[in-house]
Amino acid sequence: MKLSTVFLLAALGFCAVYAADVVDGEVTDDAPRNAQEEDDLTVGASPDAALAFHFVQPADANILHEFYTGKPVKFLIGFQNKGEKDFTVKFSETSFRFPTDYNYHLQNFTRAEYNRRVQPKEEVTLDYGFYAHETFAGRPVGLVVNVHYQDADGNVFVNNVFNQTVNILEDDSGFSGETGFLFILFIALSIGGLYIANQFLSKLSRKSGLSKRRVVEQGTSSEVDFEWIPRDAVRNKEKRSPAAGSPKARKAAKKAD
Amino acid sequence: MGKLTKEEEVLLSSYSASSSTKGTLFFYANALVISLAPIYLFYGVHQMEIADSWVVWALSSISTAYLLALACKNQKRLLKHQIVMKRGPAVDREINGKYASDKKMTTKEKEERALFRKNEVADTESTYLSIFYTNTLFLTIMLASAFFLLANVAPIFNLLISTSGSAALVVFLSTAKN
Amino acid sequence: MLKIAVAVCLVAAVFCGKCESPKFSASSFSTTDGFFHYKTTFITEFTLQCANNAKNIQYSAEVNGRLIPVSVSDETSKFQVSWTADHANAGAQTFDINVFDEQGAAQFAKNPATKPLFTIQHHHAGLARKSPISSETIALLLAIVGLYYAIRQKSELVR
Amino acid sequence: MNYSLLVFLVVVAYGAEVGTQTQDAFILAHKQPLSTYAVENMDFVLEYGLYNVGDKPAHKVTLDDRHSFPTNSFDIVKGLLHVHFEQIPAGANVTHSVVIRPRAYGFFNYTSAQVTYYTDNENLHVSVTNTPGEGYIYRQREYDRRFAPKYTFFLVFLALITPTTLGSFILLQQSKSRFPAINKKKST
Repeated sequence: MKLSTVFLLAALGFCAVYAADVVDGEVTDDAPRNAQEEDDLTVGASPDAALAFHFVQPADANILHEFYTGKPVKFLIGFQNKGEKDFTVKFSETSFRFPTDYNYHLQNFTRAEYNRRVQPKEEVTLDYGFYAHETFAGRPVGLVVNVHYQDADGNVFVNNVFNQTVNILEDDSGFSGETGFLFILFIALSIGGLYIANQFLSKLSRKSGLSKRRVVEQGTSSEVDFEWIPRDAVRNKEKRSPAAGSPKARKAAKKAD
Repeated sequence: MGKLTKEEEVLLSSYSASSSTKGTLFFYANALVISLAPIYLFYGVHQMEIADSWVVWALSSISTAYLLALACKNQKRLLKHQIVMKRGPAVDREINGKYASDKKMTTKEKEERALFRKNEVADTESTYLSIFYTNTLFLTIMLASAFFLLANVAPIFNLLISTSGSAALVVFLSTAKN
Repeated sequence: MLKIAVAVCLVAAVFCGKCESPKFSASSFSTTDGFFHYKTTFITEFTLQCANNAKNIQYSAEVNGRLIPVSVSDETSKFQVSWTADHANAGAQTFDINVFDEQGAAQFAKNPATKPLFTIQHHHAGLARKSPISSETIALLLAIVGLYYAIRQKSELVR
Repeated sequence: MNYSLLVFLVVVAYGAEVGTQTQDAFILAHKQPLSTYAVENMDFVLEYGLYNVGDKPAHKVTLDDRHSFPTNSFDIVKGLLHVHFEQIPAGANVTHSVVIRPRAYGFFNYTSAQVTYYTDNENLHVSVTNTPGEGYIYRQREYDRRFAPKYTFFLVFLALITPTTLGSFILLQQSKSRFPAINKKKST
């Protein structure tokens, strides 16, 4: 007697576990309502379709459920048509949800249109990729991926293939050579610019400075400084009045103007 | 003797007016080469096809060549005077050294020779310096604008602005000096 | 009928998984462009003759400690080992591709010193990468140096 | 007696546990290009990733992509387009790469590759990879315009400008050295 009861108990346990599996992959026929909290991925919810989900990049995302901002995140969705009628996989939508309240959408990624027809007993693999924005760095986020598909006679199915919180890490990619070099080039250019600028300025100041020096040299050197007289002025002045008088008079005249 | 008396100054200035044909020839040759170089660069780097952009190339090279030659001339005129002041004594020393021995030359003739030599040296040196200065200035501005300032402007406008524009800037800089 | 054929195949695979005195000829390829491709790809194709003409063996190749399953061509009896590596660790080097059959791979998993069936050497030439310093920057720096000398000459005259 | 009971329970538990996750092998086949662009007669690398997400090994996994690259517009540099793997264990993945070279430029629709595999209970599964979709094969010239190394052109540019620029600098130095300006003497 004891043995049979135990046996009964075991069978019961077995059915319970089995039943749980069926319930947990609910097929939602009407408008896509968000899936309730499930720990592992829902597979093969609708009787004829079996779906699978797998992260391709970063490879360890399947186990660790974490990825970096700014780096591409790619995943695959497998769709198996076990029924007798064709299925058309319409699109998949991926969204970030608030970790504690999955109804609040943090970000909806652009919908991936597939429109792939899957014949009975065939399978198809669909892919999608996205970037986590920097603002999500360092905090957990709910990632939900739903696949919308339709069977031959038109009723629409939605199946959730991923519905868990993932944490997003800060991507601290180091000092890239390229930006470093731009920095050096900038420094070089600015030094060059400064040098040319002060060289240009000193030329200007030297020009104004000239008149000051002329005053200073007034008495010391008899040598005529032709710096400030434009060259052609000197020439035609000579031609105009060669017989004006002795060189001394001519020099005095020059000093006057 | 080292000082430049006014007569020498007059004589010298008459020389500088007609700078030697060799100098101008040199200017134009240099200007031509320097204006063709960026064309080749644009052909290679920005891959401008010959077929549809030879008009722009011709335009830009002619204008650049003319402007550069002009800039070189201006620069040379400015530099020549300074070089005379700088090299005068050295040339005199060389002339005196050379002709000190034979007595029959009068000091006048020696002075004449020295003056002529001074002018010749000043002319060549100022030509070289002006070409060197103008080239480097033009190339710096052109490269900076062609590959950094206007890097992602359409190649045709990039070429026109970088070559003719920089040449014009160089001319402006060369006239603005003392 | 099909099911039976497959079953036989599976069973056969298990028993005759041994290839005696393998003779192979290999040719390999690796991408050398560090800028154009996301990753560096290595592909080695080889043909294999076994004395006992063993078939349907899942060979696996060990490269730098990583076991890579070998694919078999359906048309020609060629095998292919292909793996990718990030550009960072794809410098010029020679790869030893040690090919194991199923038992060998199992043994290798336990102790890495097991002798492979045979080894293919592939020399990777290294990557041609875009140099960080672009040539126009060098040209500009040269021009600036030239300009510096020119300005120095000019300023010397004025002093 | 209770020993057999214990064993029985364990078996049931194991059966149940497997039951919930009794899944045949499930191969996801991913086809992705590893080259940034497709450029006329330049290598174009494709990587096929076969991921067995089921809990049973998959047998005789064949991958066939010959129809995607007709020989009149592509030639195969390296890699086999129609291969099979004897076995992919559960949870494992396998990558297979092929290097092709487009012969002509223009738009090209990259079709998906066919994958077939047998699960433990020997039924055949036919699967299709994702379609990389419509791509454009660039002209070699367009690619060179943006990416080919340019230093050869700069070398010729340098050769063009050095004779007059450097030449005049050297001549300048020579004439300067011939007439050293001895400032000191002039000022004493």
